[in-house]
Amino acid sequence: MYSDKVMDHFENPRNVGELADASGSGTVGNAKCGDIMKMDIKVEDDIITDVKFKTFGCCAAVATSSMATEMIKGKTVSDALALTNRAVAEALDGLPPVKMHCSILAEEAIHAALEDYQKKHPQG
Amino acid sequence: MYSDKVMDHFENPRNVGELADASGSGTVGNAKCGDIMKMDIKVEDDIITDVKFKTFGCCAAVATSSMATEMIKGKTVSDALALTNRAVAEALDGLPPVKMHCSILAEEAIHAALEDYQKKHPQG
Amino acid sequence: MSDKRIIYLDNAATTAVRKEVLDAMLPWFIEHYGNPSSIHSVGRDAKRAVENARKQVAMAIGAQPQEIYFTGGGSESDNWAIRSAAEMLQSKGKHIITSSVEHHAVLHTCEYLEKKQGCRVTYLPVDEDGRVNPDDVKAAIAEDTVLITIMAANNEIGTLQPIAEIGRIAKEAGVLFHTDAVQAIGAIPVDVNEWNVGLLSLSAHKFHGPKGVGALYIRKGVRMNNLIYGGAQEKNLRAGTENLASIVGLGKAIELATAELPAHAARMTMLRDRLIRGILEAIPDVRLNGHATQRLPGNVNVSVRYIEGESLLMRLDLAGVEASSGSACTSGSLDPSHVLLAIGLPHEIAHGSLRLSLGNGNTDADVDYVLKVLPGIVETLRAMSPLSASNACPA
Amino acid sequence: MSDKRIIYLDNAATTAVRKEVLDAMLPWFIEHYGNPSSIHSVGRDAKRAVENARKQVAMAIGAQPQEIYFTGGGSESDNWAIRSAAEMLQSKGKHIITSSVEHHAVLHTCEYLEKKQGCRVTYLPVDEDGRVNPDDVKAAIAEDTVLITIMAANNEIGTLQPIAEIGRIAKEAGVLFHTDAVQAIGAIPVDVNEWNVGLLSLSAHKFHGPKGVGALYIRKGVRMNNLIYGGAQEKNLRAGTENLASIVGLGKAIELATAELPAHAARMTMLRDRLIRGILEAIPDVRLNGHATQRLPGNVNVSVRYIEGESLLMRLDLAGVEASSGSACTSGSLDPSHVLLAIGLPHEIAHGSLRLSLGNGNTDADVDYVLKVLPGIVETLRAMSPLSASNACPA
Ligand SMILES: Cc1ncc(COP(=O)(O)O)c(C=O)c1O
Ligand SMILES: Cc1ncc(COP(=O)(O)O)c(C=O)c1O
Repeated sequence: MYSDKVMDHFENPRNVGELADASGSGTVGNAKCGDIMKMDIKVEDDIITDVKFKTFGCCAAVATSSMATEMIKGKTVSDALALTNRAVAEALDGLPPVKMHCSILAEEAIHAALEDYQKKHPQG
Repeated sequence: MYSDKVMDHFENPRNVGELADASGSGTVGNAKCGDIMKMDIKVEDDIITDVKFKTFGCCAAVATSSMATEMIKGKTVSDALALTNRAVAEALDGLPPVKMHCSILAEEAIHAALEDYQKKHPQG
Repeated sequence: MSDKRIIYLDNAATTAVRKEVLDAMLPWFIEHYGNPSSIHSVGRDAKRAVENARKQVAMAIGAQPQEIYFTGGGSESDNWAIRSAAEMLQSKGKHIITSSVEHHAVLHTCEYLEKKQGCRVTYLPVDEDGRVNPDDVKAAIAEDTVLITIMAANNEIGTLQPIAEIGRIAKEAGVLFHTDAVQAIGAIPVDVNEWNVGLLSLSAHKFHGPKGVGALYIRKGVRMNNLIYGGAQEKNLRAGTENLASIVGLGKAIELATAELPAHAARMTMLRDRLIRGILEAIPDVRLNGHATQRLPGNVNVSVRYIEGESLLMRLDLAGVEASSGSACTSGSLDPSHVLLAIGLPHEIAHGSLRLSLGNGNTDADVDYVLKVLPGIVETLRAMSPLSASNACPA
Repeated sequence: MSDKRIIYLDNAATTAVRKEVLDAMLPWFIEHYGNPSSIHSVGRDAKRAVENARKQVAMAIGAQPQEIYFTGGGSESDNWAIRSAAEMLQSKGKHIITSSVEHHAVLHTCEYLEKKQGCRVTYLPVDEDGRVNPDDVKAAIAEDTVLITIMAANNEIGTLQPIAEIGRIAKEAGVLFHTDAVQAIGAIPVDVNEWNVGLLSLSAHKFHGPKGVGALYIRKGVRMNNLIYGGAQEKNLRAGTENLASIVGLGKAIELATAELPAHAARMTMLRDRLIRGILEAIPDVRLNGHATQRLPGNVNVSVRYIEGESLLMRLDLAGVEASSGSACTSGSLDPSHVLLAIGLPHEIAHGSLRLSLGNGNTDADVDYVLKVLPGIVETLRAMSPLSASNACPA
């Protein structure tokens, strides 16, 4: 059902945790639907230098969170904003159709964190 | 499905054939329903001294014909008339419910032959 | 039971499971036994096995795997196809076209829809060989026709229907077409696209697979509702924990049957024709039922005048030959087969019919044996029959 | 696949076939394979095997053999029972009483009848332990009530229903009573007369029999129509060539399960209670779902706050423990189990539930192993969860 990549990111999720000194932070989803993702990002000179996540959700939710953090680390804010859920799913060698909503959640979490950053740093 | 007695009478039917000098003869059933029985009886001094049958029909029809001929041979006409389909079925250690109609046919065939005899020998 | 020789010639009723098929099934009872809907590894193993079988079935009939839905057998597939079509399309109409020689799984479902759901059903007649005339199908299509259901091959007399022609007519008219291919799989080439069918029923135990498992092919785009509601199995369309081992067996059996079809059919046809010729030559007053050439490779069906089917069967059984008759008298009905009546046989002749259906296990020696014992049995039974050429039917 | 230890704790989903059961089935694939409806000796052999299994099933539930009808599994039995009752009794009324914690095979059939056949369905609530109140059943009975269908034991949370009491109420009111006993067989004593049921569903694969075969008990006198029309099998009420080997397996499995019930249930209860106690002691913020004592001997169902069920399952799976969750997210629905919601759990807690269901194969060592690995897994998942005691539900 899940690709090896999904299972790898589920078993060994990258960048789990929180950032005490986050530049931006976003939480999306809700427990009612069974998925919550929280992303903390640290931005320095328009570059995402660190990112951490916490996820309440299924395998796919955990794996997409993990993959998404890897994909935006070191990227500019605008590059990170351009990351699509499809790209995350593809980087994981695909997701079962019923799990595609998890990748959308990851995209939304990144956007929420970046928007929070932009709100707090309007000049950025 | 069939008792050993039924199978024995089916495999080795008693009294198959016709009587050239029958005192009475009866045919019942019809090919449409899949069962025809013909009984020939020879009556001497009110005793059934010989009986033969021919049957077009299933195992149960053959076996009940055969058993019925055995049961009336040597009997008086009135004893033979008293033979019921139930008695024939019992003598065969029973018949499947859907096959009880075959035993009724045997009773009817005997009655038809005896009635034919009585018609031909009104003084008998 | 004695160890006398048994010659099984009732392969149209059911077949022995092949060794390769049972071998394929065995790991899925004790060693692997997961519920294919479970997401843990034991469940995923099972799921893979089910999906592999789905591919095998699809491949065999020229379909896509996602068009194959597993069921509990041919009867369920037939019931499901017909009831779903009637229910889903009722806003379009309530007219169904079928034939008078269908299996009871089709006929009795149609009768149910007629009696209880207000459907109108046309039962097309067949010719003396048991064939439906495609022109009759065309002529029967009305404004409100929602389904045509005609079997690919008849289970009693073996006659093949002109399915591709009927499929073309259905397609032109835009009417959903279902075929009961239960007897066709493994016997003749089956291709859902050449036949233009929307729905197709099959059942594993007719081609040396296990009993109690079948499939319904549902062409992409055909809207269905459930016959069995419940869990989300089979894309929500057929509830019930997947019949894992049996589904694996179905997959293997259809793969083998399809791979071996040309050689198998040729061998069956040869045995069949020897049997038919031998019987017709050795026994007077016998007729072949069904089409001489447009018939299942393994089907022999003859009517033996003046004797009754069950007696014939039981005598053959005592001689070690397992066959079947056209007389449904064990079911409590006194009527002979509706198929034999539909091809125009009078009752008394229909009652005396015999079906010998060949399968993988049969050989030339079996044919020889039948040809050796059958004439004597017929003679014995005729000697005790009140019917004869001079006194055929005292009805 | 690695040869790591696998601990199967998903016996409520399906069970491994027992060796004795498979051994009983094996002769009926290749050696004996007749169609039980055929009248020749090969068919009669098969028929005897089917009738023997019918006796075994009858014996196990206190019924008469002629009241047992074989089906393709629990879902088919449920669908058949409910649809037949609704159709046969529609002149009397169109009201059905059921509960909100039934299996989908019951619930979705009721929904179908509501939406498509104009039935009125009362879905009775349950208390926090998942029990139906018999008084509610009584109060719900109306003039036009034709069927009460309440399960004997819940498949998710294991709660046993007061079936005998409900049966008495149904009997007094003269309303037909069906129970889905799929989870009950082999786990608790089942007696159709003590329970006063008119119809009862069961499925072999839940008690170490094969998948794809079940039965419906139909009390003498209950009038039925078919779900599957066709041949005359099962006294004309369920068409389809009998699933010979599987029916034999069902018979053997239910015979064994019933004979061993007291000892088996005692052992399961002991393992279950150790597991429950161990989990509640070792892990904070965990609750037991279902009734503490009126529950299936093999059922453990807990909600683990702040983490989600599938992740928990998959981590357990990686550790070799095969379990199940109350989250139906693989089916594409985002809703957690209707049963957990019915007992009043909020969504976010329902999402984090875990079912461990014990079977024949489980031992004390399995319980020890789960108690060893589960706390660490929960800790890991909680460490990556944005939820916590202080931040429970940012809905
Ligand atoms: C309570 C209950 N009813 C019905 C079913 C359906 O049984 P089956 O999967 O055999 O169709 C199940 C199990 O899946 C069940 O647990
Ligand atoms: C033509 C045809 N259709 C349907 C069926 C029913 O299949 P099953 O017995 O698998 O339900 C059969 C055989 O019994 C058949 O020969």
